[in-house]
Amino acid sequence: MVVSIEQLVFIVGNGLIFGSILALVAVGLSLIFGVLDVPNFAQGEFASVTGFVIVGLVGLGIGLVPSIIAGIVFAFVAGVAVERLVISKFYGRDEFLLLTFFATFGITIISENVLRQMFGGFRQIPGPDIGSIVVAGTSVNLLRPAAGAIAVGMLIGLYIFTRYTYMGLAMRAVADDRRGAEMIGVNYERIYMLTFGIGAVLTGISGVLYGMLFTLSPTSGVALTAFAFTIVVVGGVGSFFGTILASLLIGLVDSFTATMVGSRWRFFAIFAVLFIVLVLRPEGLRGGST
Amino acid sequence: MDSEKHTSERNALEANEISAGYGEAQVLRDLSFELQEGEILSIVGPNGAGKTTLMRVLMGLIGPTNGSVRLYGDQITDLPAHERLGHGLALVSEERNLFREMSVKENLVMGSYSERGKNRGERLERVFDLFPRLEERQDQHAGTLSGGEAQMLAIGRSLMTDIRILMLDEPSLGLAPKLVPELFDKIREINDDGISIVLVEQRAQEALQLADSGCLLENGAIVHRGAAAEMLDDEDVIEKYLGGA
Amino acid sequence: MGGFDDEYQRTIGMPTPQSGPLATDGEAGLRASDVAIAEINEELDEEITLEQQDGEANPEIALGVARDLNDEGVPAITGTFSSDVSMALSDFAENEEIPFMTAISVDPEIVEPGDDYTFRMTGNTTQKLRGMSEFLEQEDVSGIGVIAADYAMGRSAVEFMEQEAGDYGMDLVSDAVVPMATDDFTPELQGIDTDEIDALFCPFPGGNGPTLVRQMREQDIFEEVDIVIGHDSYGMEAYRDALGDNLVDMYNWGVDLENERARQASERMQEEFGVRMDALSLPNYDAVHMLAQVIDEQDSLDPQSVRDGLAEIEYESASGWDVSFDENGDNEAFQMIVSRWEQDGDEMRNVVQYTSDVVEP
Amino acid sequence: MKQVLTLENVTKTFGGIVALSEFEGSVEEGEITGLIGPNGAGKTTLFNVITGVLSPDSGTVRFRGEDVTQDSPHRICRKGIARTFQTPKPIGSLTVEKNLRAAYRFGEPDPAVSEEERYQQTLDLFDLRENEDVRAENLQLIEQKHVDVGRALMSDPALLLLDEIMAGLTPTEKVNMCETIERINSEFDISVLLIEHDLKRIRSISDTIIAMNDGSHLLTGTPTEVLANDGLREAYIGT
Amino acid sequence: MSRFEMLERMVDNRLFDTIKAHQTTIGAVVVAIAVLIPFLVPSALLFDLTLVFIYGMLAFSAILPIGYAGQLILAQGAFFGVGAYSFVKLTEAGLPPVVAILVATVFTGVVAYLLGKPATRASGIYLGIITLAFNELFVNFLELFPDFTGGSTGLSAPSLFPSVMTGMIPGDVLYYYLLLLVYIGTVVFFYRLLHSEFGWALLTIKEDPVLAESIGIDAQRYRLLSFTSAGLICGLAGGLFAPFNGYLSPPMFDLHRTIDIILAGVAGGLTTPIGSIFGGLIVVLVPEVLRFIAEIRLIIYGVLLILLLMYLPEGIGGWLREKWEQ
Ligand SMILES: Nc1ncnc2c1ncn2[C@@H]1O[C@H](COP(=O)(O)OP(=O)(O)OP(=O)(O)O)[C@@H](O)[C@H]1O
Ligand SMILES: Nc1ncnc2c1ncn2[C@@H]1O[C@H](COP(=O)(O)OP(=O)(O)OP(=O)(O)O)[C@@H](O)[C@H]1O
Ligand SMILES: [Mg+2]
Ligand SMILES: [Mg+2]
Repeated sequence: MVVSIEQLVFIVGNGLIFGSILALVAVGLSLIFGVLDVPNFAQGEFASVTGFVIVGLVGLGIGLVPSIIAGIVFAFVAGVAVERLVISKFYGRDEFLLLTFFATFGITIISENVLRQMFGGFRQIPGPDIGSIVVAGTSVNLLRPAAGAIAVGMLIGLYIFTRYTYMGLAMRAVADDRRGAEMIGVNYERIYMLTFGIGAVLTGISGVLYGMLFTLSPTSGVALTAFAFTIVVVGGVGSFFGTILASLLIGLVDSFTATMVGSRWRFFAIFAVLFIVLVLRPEGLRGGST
Repeated sequence: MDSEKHTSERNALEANEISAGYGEAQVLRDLSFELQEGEILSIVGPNGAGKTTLMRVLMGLIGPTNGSVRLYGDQITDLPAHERLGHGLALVSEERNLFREMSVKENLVMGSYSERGKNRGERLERVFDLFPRLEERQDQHAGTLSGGEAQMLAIGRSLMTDIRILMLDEPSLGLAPKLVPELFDKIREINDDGISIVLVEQRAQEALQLADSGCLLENGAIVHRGAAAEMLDDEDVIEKYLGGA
Repeated sequence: MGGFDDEYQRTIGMPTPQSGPLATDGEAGLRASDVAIAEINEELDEEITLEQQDGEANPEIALGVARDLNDEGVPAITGTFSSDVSMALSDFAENEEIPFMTAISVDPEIVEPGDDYTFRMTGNTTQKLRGMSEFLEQEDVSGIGVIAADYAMGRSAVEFMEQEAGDYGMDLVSDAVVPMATDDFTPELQGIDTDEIDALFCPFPGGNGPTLVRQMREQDIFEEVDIVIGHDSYGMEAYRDALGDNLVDMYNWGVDLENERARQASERMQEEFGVRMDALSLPNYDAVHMLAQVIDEQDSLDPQSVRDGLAEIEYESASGWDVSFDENGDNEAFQMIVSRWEQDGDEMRNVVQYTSDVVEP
Repeated sequence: MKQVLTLENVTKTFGGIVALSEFEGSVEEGEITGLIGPNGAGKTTLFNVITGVLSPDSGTVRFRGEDVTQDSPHRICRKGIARTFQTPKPIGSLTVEKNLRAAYRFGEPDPAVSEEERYQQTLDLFDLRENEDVRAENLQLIEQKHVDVGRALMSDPALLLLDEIMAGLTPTEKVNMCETIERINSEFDISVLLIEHDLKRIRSISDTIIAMNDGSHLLTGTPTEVLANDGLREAYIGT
Repeated sequence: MSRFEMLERMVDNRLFDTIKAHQTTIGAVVVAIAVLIPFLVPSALLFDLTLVFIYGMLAFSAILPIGYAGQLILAQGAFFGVGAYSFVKLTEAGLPPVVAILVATVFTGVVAYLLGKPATRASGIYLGIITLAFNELFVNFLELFPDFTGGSTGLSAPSLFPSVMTGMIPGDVLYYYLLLLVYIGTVVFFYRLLHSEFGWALLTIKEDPVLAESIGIDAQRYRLLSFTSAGLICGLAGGLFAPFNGYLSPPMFDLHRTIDIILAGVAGGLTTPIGSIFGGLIVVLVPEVLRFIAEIRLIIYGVLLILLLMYLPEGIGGWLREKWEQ
């Protein structure tokens, strides 16, 4: 298999952009899993729901920017609602991991089918036309690199937030020991809500980008969740940079396979990578370190 | 406040007819308790008497099934733990409740969360002074500390913020012999700054020597309450809890 | 084994997706069958009813529904569904000895040699591909590319072109099979050499087909390739947006929506349900018509006699081709219809361009 | 006298932290040996190395002369080293009875003593008869500690490792625990290595004391010798 | 306690007292019903009830590893599929169906063993995702090699019973009795296994692997054993399911199936082997009952799933056991 320069540029570019969008989903998932121990199977739903809300609002004649803002606010509210109405009922229970995995799976079923009822099938967010450039022979919609840049920006912001602000530290503290956090004055319920909200917003933003570049469908959420779980696990749970690294790796593997081997092999390649990494390193690429 | 003997008549913390337990099992039965402002109160009692449970109720980590808790006269029975800290009440718990995945330093920094880091540097220094070991290990994950080191960190973390009442549940547990008198000295020092202290200890004798008053908990009820010195002389107490001394 | 209840009903059973991923397609099929049955009942003394249950595009669920219907004593089963469901229902039909007709499933395996109870009123993959290739030959296409979804028709298309393109004077220049859920086709599209390709063939059922079309538009494929041809799902509403005003040389295959019967049925459906017939729903309309006709004509509701009636039927469909079944149950009178997208004022229409010779299975 | 356990040159580091540094020491057969040292000296780490939970960077662990350094924890248990943990670890979801019996069945006890016999002895020794059918998670601290030691006893070890088994007990309870340990040592003929910070207790119970500091061996001797040592007083006991 | 709760408790207690008082009678009635059912219900329902037994068996592939050993395995659907597909492939190769079931079971066990060997070194969510990936890879594999597996169109499976037999007794009745017996066998087997020290070992490992090791349990070996057993039971269920259902296709073995299987375990009670039948009943019958509300059916299903998890944490089996012990 010979890869030409043009192809290489294409593969890397596409891979990095897709990877950064995935990173937003994965970081949201990782944040929620890290702080609440919830393996949120509904994570990707925050992307599809946000996307469809925007599709719906734009369809009603509301401008793109206000729709996006409304969509993101909706994501936050949805995140908090999921935490309050569902997850909070499981705190302190045996088999928390399993129960919340299933409960969030239930949320996925609900969200998927509500979207199907409301929107039918496949929809796209009409992105702003910011032109395109020709790179290595193919024309590239400028929206693509812009989406990648937005994703990266959000991630850096989140990193600073969790490392250097008391609120961010408190999230990590609650994750480690809820009682301990309570005793030093952390309102853990608020942290839980906030974490879910922020996790949902990050993923919601990925939904906006995804909906502009690709196509939203009621099942996009599940697909993103599958990617995100893979990433979080390959990167090592709780490892911020591991997650980013894994996102880009998965993005590149995906792009390479789609271009050079065929789209049918995408999932196969990605799960094979996951498989190999975990067999070699059961704790993920950067397991153990933060 | 009187600098000589700062115990005043005012109750810093007060519990009335508290009942509490876990699920079906009742641990505390109609227990009443008061801590006078400025005093060191030592609680002793056999294993499983309910000392830790009492600390949890006072801190708000578990709710009582009955009774009420007052802090400086204010009703706080339904106040969640994190808000109690804001009112000056702190606990070093038996389980320590450290942030295992965070470094020693980050644990201490989190100790000042409620004040968002006010006087952080100064306080860090104070903790490192008391436990030089923690300074050596400030970048180590708290989860990998040895038993004694973890205990030091738990105590240190509670000293990172301004409080009025400090409750310590077996703070000497797992500490090397050399550190115990140092710890007790420190407790005395903290108390000298006007902070009221509840001290739960298995080292009953040392604890009572340090304390102003004592309290004997048995089977979920307080069976004896009095001046510490008095209790040290009490034959009954000696026989039961001070190992025949 | 017969049903639990030995009374047979004057009812056609339809396990059709009303929820799940194919709900939209399923619903269109249900409306078409409602239109058909209403039309029929206007002329009958004794009503024939439809029993429509949700089969979710999931073979297991659809089988459960089929079992229920069989227990209730329906003498025949039809519906709109994907090939895997048809496959499962065909096995069921053969085992339980109840006639089953698929309106749109194309996988050759569904109708196996020796099948007695399975009928297919449309063509199978080979029939359709042969018919389409005739059209391409007539258009003097020499280089062809295929971007296919990963399902029976998609895979057969690539296989067929690999083996038989030469027979129609064509050369297979590039091919790609992508999963149905793909929503980024740029890797496939950037690999297409538009200089060598005169026609691009995109067998892509519903789903993300519109995304493919949109991304082809963004890459200016329509301007550089003479003929872009999709399969019958391209007649659906969802494609209209994706096609936009860039309609140059866009063809799709499927049904003839312009003939008198199709028009009438379509108008009726528009009146009652606010949507038009398309290439997926019209065959279902025909299937219900055929079954009702047989049920009415036979003097018994016994599945066996319905089967015998179907085996003998000669039917002129609204979809545009004739129907008569060979001994396995395939339609030996199938003809391929290729239409072209045309702008007609504000509307977009499918205009028939070509009808192939009869293609035998 | 024979050495039941010998540690040669054992080193264990975690990243940059040296927890054990060329540690040397041994436990004599039939004795109760105390292990003391300041917090973080490496006592628990040493237990983990002996039982195979951690593998040392270098050095050798010999049990009755056999090199067991690379053996996995369950093999070491079956060879005859049983242990307790610094915080009690009962099998919470099992009853006391199952906790105890499990150890017999998964260990490699001397078949001369039947499970039933061993079980009855253990119940008596730790006064657990009333709690036989209680799920272990519902026990009080002292009872959990009893289950822990009892369980170790059920696997019929030659060497028993106890990590701060008396921490958190009242003085009276400590005295009782000491008596029990002595009975285990004499009646069951089990050597004991025990970590303890209570000097009074360790002095009275140990035949020999090993003192360590900063991961290395400091000195070994009779309780009186060791506890009088200036270096140790400075690092550990204070004035 | 609210008045409602008091009332509920009274009813509960009376009910259970009555049940206890007439234990043997009730037992006999249950057995009689189980035996007579094929002659009482329509064939579609009989099919579903037979499926209940299959899910009852499958529930053990959640009970054993998840409930007892604390291993989050999410590959049950794939194991089930390996069993089912290998049954078809083996009969195509000429093996008699009964032998094919046994070979398919063993083969699935071997697959599980080979996967478990590396995978069981991981735990928690890591193990969950590795096995989930395996599940996806399996489904992908089925779709990627249509010539061998029938691809997305699927495969037909031959019947287990020769036509001489089905000529005398209808096939669906035969399947019902066969699976009833196999299910009872499974329950008895696992009940005994889990109440032996094997079960204790798994529970100990779930709580604390270091503790388990320290009392002589070879944690790695038991983890692998539990993993492999999950594979074996799924393989057996798959081998029986293929001829019973008559048709196989990839989506039948995807994550949704896995979730359904685990749900059968959870709904029945992850630590109560006898609960498995209730798990099977819920997983099979609830969707069936909801079918009449077509469009919103799946939405309701999702809501019910969440409510079940919220209010029946120990599953039906656990709930019954609790009442029983009161
Ligand atoms: N989290 C819990 N869940 C259930 N029961 C508990 C819990 N914590 C303590 N108990 C039980 O409550 C009773 C009182 O325990 P508590 O810890 O309050 O006693 P204590 O006086 O602090 O004893 P110790 O000296 O051992 O610390 C004991 O019987 C104990 O087993
Ligand atoms: N995983 C680890 N990573 C880094 N350092 C560790 C790790 N485990 C232990 N340590 C360090 O190694 C040293 C020895 O620890 P160990 O638990 O053996 O001490 P100990 O002698 O048992 O102390 P204590 O009396 O306080 O229980 C401690 O300083 C501890 O912080
Ligand atoms: Mg306590
Ligand atoms: Mg230690």
